[in-house]
Amino acid sequence: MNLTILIVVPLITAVLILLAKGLQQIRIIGLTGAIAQLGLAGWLLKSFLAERAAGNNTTHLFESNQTWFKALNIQYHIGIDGIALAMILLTSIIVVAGILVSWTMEQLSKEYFFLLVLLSMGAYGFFISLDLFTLFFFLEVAVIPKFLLIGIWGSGDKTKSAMKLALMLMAGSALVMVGLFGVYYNTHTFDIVQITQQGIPVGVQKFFFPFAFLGFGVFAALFPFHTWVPDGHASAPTAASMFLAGISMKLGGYGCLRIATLMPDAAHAYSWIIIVLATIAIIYGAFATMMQTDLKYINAYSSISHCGFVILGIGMLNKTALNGAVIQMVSHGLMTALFFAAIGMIYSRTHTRMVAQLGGLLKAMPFISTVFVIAGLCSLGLPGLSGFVAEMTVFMGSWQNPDGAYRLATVLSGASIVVTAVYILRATGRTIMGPISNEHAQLSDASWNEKLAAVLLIVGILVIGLAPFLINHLITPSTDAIMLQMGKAIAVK
Amino acid sequence: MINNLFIQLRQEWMLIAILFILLFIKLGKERSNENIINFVNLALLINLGAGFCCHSAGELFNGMFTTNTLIVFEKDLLNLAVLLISMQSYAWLKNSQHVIEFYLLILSSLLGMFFMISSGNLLMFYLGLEMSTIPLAAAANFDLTKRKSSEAAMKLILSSAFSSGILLLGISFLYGTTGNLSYSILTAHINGNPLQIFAFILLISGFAFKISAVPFHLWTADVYEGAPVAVTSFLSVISKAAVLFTLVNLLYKVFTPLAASWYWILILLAGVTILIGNLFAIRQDNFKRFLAFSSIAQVGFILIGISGSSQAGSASLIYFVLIYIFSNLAAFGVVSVVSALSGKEYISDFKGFYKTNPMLSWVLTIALFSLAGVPPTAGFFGKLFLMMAGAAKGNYSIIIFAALNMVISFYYYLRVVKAIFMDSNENPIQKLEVPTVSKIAMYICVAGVIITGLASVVYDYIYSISIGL
Amino acid sequence: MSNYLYILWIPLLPLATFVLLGLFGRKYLSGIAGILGTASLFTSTLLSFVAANQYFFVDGKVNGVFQKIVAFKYTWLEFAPNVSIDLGIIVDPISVMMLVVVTSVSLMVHVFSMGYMKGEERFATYYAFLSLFTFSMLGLVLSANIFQVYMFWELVGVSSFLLISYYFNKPSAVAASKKAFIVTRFADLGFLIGILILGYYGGTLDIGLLIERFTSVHSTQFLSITTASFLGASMLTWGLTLVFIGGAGKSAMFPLHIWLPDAMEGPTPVSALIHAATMVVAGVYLVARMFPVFSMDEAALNIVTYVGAASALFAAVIACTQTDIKRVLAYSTMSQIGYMMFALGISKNGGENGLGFMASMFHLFTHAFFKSLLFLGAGSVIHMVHSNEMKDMGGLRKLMPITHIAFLIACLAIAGIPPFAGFFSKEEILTAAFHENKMIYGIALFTAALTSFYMFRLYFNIFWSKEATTTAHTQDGHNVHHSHGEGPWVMKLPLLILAACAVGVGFVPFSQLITSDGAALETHIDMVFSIAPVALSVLAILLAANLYKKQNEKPNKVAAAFGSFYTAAHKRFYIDEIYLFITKKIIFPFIGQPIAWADKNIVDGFMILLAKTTAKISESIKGLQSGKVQNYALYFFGGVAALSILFIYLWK
Amino acid sequence: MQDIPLSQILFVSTALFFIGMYGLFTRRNLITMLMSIELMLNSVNINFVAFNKYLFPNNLDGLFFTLFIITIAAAEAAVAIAIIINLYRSHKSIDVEDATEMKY
Amino acid sequence: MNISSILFYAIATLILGAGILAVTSVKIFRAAIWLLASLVGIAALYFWMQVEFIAAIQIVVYVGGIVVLIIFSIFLTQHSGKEMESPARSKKIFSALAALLGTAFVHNLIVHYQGFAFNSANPFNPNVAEIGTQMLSTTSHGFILPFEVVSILLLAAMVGCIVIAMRPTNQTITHNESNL
Repeated sequence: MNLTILIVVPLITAVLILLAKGLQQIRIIGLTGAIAQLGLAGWLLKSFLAERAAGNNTTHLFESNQTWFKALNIQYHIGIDGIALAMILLTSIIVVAGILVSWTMEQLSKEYFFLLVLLSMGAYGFFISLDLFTLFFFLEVAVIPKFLLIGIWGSGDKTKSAMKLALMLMAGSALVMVGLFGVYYNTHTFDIVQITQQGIPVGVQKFFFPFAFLGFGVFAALFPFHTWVPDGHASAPTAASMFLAGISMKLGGYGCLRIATLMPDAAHAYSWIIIVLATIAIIYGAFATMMQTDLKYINAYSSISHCGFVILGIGMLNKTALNGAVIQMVSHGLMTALFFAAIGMIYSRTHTRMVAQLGGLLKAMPFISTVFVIAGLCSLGLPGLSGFVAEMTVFMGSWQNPDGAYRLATVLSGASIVVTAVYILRATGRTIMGPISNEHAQLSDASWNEKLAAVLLIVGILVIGLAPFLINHLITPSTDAIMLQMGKAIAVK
Repeated sequence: MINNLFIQLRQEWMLIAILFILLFIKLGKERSNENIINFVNLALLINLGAGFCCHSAGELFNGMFTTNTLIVFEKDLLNLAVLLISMQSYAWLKNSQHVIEFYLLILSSLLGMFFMISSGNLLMFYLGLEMSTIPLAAAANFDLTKRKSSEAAMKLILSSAFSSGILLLGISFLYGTTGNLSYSILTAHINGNPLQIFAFILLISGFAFKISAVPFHLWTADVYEGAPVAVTSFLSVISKAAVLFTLVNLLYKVFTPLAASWYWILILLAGVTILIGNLFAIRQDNFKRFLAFSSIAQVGFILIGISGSSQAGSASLIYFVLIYIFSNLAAFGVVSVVSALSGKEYISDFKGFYKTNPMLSWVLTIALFSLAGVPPTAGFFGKLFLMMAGAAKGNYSIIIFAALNMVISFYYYLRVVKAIFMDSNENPIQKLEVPTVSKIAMYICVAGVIITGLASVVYDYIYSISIGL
Repeated sequence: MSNYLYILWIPLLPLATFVLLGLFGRKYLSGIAGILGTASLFTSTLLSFVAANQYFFVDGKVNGVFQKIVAFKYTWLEFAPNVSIDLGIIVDPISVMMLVVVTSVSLMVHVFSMGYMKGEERFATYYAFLSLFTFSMLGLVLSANIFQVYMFWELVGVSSFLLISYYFNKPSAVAASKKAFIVTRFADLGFLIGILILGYYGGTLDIGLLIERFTSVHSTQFLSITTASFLGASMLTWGLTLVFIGGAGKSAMFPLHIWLPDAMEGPTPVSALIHAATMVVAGVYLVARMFPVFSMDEAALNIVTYVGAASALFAAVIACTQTDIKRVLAYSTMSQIGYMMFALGISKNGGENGLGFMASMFHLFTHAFFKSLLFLGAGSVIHMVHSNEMKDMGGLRKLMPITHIAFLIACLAIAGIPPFAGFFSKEEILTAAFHENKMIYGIALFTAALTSFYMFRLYFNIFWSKEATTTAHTQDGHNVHHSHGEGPWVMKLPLLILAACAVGVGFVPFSQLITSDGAALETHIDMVFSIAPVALSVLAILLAANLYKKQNEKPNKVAAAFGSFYTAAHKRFYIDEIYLFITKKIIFPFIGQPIAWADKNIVDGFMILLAKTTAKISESIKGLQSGKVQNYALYFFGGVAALSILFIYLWK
Repeated sequence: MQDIPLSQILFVSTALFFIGMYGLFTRRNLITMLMSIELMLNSVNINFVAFNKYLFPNNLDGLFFTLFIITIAAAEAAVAIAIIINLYRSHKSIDVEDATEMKY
Repeated sequence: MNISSILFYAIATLILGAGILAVTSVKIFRAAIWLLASLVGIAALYFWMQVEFIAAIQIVVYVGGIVVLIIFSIFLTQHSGKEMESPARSKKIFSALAALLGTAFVHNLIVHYQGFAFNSANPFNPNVAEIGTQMLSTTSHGFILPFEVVSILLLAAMVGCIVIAMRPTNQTITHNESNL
């Protein structure tokens, strides 16, 4: 099958939305498109596994490679490995959920759904690209919709947050651009596959790795470039927050992963820096979260902490840790999306996100509260939910590294699970439990679309949490290939 | 010979014909402005076709006039741009009592550019340059009643006269040191001795003045602000483009012996230009002024591209100019419509613009995104390819510098978008009745902005016809 | 090797119940939730008895030694080749014993709750959580993989959290649940790192393999882990200690015990199940499970011993001063678990020296019954009095005879009076202690005395003391005793059954069945030896009777005599205050807030500063664009001059 | 006349050029600024003619260049003066300092 | 030191002196007259260089055209004899320095350039006839194209002037045409 369809479907959806009349049509079109995409992703998974079962062990499946800009040797080269596929599945789930939760978006609904779909298109394109140029292209495609979504439909100091987010992400992509140029002029191609085959001179790697990695790091909320995360998430409308945390922060993680595999020597040389930054992000994010009083800020800061695990896993540069990083990306995507969905539902009813002003919601809205608790438990790593699998894999992976400093980093990151427990339980205890205020007592519980969205995400979380071997089977061959290739690259030097 | 005279000079002939027809119309009885405008637009369209009609290369008047596919293409770009401008300023032209004169000036200036682009000789180059400048200075004054307009015209004519003085000094020294004026022979005599370098620097300064590179840019903002929108867009897009084409031609063909020095000159100019342009653009509230500084910053990026001095370098330049025509003219189109119909020219007036004029808002937004270089608009590709061409030299410090400056530029472009979509305004610009012609022009621009980037054939074609060092 | 796969159903049935009730309980099954839960659990109980029977008396023993049988194994998550989390079922003496304990106690609690929780709004949810807990606990005891232990460990913690905070709109309950979870989580961190260490050096997470590799002195794994050292202690010590910290957290060992008393905020049957019989002994079980490895490392064992002993004594002292009956029970639990711990600590692996191990398990077994009985008894008391405070009770023996009898039996059992169950297990422990370590023996003896004292203080305060009719009024004033009787039969029945157990289980030939190495162990109760402890207990009981049988001023006098020590004990030696101080006064203000502040002002501030600086610069250079065309010409000239000088003179 | 070296003529032209530039910088009256510019252009003319005569007599490039410069200078002057007069109409002054509405 | 060199120095002094006065004198009308003088001096220099044709053009266009134009515009915009406000001293000094240094710099470049040291042997005496033929020839060094182009340029300039300075500046245009 040709993967381009993954971009085409959202594109068509977007166009149809532009042509549609009235909220009803628009949202139905949007939902249909999203579901179609979800179906596609599922089918993709099926055929992917079929291929693998048939013994097709090439790193990337469903490759197709057209020349785009012949003069500059820029290819439109697409293909997926297990990791990309996992990301695509994640994206498609979150898109459906996001469209469901914004079902009743009245204000400028056409533009709203259009931008959502556009953003998702960028993500899909990003994940299927095997060419750094297209990768970069789609990376930036996904930025501007965020700016508009936050700036137009956001809450609070929305324009400022939107501007900060857009500028920081653009700065990130500018850094990425520099890195990509470096790669291009030392390999004369943007094609990831070719580059991995021919390798990059060590000196070049050492010079350009920081640019590319930090550039993507900005997207992945790498300390200290994370400051767009809290404001951005807090100001964004619910669906946008879900997309932001669930999808676009994953762009960063995925990019970091790819860069690390493209420049293995540099990755090894700088891994200690990466790990230091990641560890800081984990601890720092956790403690910062502990001090927040706004639910969205709590979740945003916890995202910083959780994405730290992704970077940590990548920085450890061994197979298990990489697995962990990938699983953590997926898990965190689902979990945060779920969390934001719950917060959005609460906010839309109580019109406040302040922990102090809430309480005892379990009485008034049991479903939403349950969703909230599940998201919380997932985030503090309860076995049976995806968070546990991801974090444990990262820990196991990073412990493989006998170096004392790395051990210390692991232990410190491990300590964050306690802090996580603290802030999650504080939030839950004060919003879901405790006495309920009278004006909140009469509020209604989730509507069908919200329920559907939540259930969708929860199913995802449970599947990973209860049957991690599935996702493990999916991504392990890819991580194996990556480690093998990196090993080769190191050996060559 | 005669045959060539017609084939190779076809675009120029067309323009001259239009000029004279306009003159006769002027001398004849009154015609309604609409007819005149439509006639000119039609004629320009024909001329555009004429550009594409048949392939021609060669030189006339032993080298005073040279042409080839690339040059024809460049002329076509300029022609297209003029067409778009005249379509967009429909609303403004309809009510001015000097339509014919305006067209006479604009078109003769365009003619001058044509001769400048295909000049094979410093004399022709100088003539073309002056011919493209002097009428514009007059045209800049066309809002006869506006104080700003005459001030702008004054500033333009004086500084351009000064710059042409400098330029001439340079040319004279070149002549003195080489004894020749025609490019083909010039190159052989260029041996970077101090006087020649000095002459070259004078020459480059003249160019830098026309493309408004820092520190020769100071006239730009004032003139842009004061002049009528049509003239402003003409200045910002067309005259810049023409001079850039000529510059590349000179640098790559004639001054090859000095490549080492002009690379660094370009890099220096580029760095300063980007920085200063951005820093000033941040603070502007007048839309034309804002676009002026943004275009200055753009020129910086263009210079980086040129400095690559490879085939990719010139290709990316032409490609970017094409994109720049579309995006900048889309922006100016909206501005000109708004200022013609509501007289508002300030960014702060555009607050809440989306509520009243969604179509114009989207056009403006897409244009700004393209200027900022955001995918999927073509500006992304244009800017990226310029930077790539520059990076080919392996001098990454300037690339990093430019990349960081891109962030600043994002800030001020997004600022406008913010004003349009997000800021509230108690009395926004009322709903505007955009003339169909202008609408068509804007749609063309938007289509160009979208297609030019994604459809790689455009770039590949340009690359195939463009020249390297 | 016969098939034990049906054991899989023992945990799965409660799980099914949980899912069923969790999804549809609120709406549809509210009525029959109790029946449903109880029924499914009854089945599991039967199965576990079947299993026990089959294992102990049919085919568990192969030439005199009970085998470790891995009945089921599924690779759940593979980290690296042969390093993986396997969901498995191990069948060996202690796991089977725990199966029996957990299922039967849980069954009792299920039954009891049908009466106790009657009319609760979230009745179904309650049973769902109860089933979830049972499932997790069973999964824990059946684990063959140390990471599986950790998983169910966490699950147990969460279900305990959910059950404690069952009365979710009661702030104290919420606080208690949070405290319980966070403290245990903190301990679990140790456990996790311990697992990482052991797993890394052992090259596997499978308990059987780990034991095999770490107990053979010449295996590469053993050498590597013992040679590698950190801060002077070998990695083996570190690993085991950290694992033990995990256990200590769950088993409320000093100083990680603070959550246990507060956990009494939960419904009393829950306390009976979780905080008396099952979850709190998980720590002991964990150490027992890893015991062969522990026995390879003296240092770790010593830590176990002294922590256990300290906790036992410490808790007993506090228990004497508490007035909330559930808190008294909680501290007594802690003290008993301390017993089990140091019993393990002083034990050796295998043979005669394995007495401690066996004794500890035995005590775990007996304690489960009489302690849950105590809690259920307290439950029915509270159910009648609607209060936890001793001062609201007294003279209840007439009003609730069955509870009275059951409670008395339990007290005797825990006091170690023959022939009640507690006597036997305690005797074994004391014997072991006596042989291994005299000092521990002393502590144990004293603790035993204290135990009998506070238990009977409790007993007399509830059932004797002041006369019921006069003091039957609770805060709300109306006479509650006659509001309803002793409760429905579903509440009485468990009491009776458990009372029977409290008498009977002492006679189980434990040493034949459950020992450190699976081989039977010859033990005999030495009458002479047991004189001392029994006598002490009796004296303590008499003292308690003297003080509390009739309402009088003596207790206060005694308290006054102890003075500040009494106050300290009453205030639980201020451990909670210390914790509060550390969290509220150190971590929040000195770590949390600074970081939050820094993020707002330094990290983010830097970004904002960049923007501001840019704006400032652009403001400051606006003079360049002066509007005077002459200056423009000047700058032009300047540019030319600069370029010329640069490129003609400097740029050679 | 051969004993006057080229460099001296060039000196005259150069000096004249910078005199004109000085005028441009200092004069505030637009017309006088224009005059200064004329001086600059003339100096360039001198250059061309001198080069043509002294160095490259074989053809007349420099001479023709001068011719065209003169013509264009005339045109430029005409337009400039027209603009100045228009400015005078609107500003009632031809002082360059008065025409600084647009700045920053 | 022969007559021609004396003549040259005289002309040079005239040009430069008149030029300096033209850019410094405080009375605008005098400034115009000094400009005229300087331009005449330049014409004289052309005569001295025996390029009479250029000299003639110089006289006709500049003296006859531009200066007159300028003087007219002065009449239009200024009342003669009124002194012009002088610029700030600092600016004066700076500009003077700039001009001096510039002169020194360029002259230094010129004198160090060997190419100017020796003059070409061939004589240089173009007569009007060949100038005319070359002007209109299309062969090598023929200037027909620039000639045509410049005519269009003048046309455009004329149009511009008409529009901008409508009624009062008709004479501008007539002068323009006289240049052709």
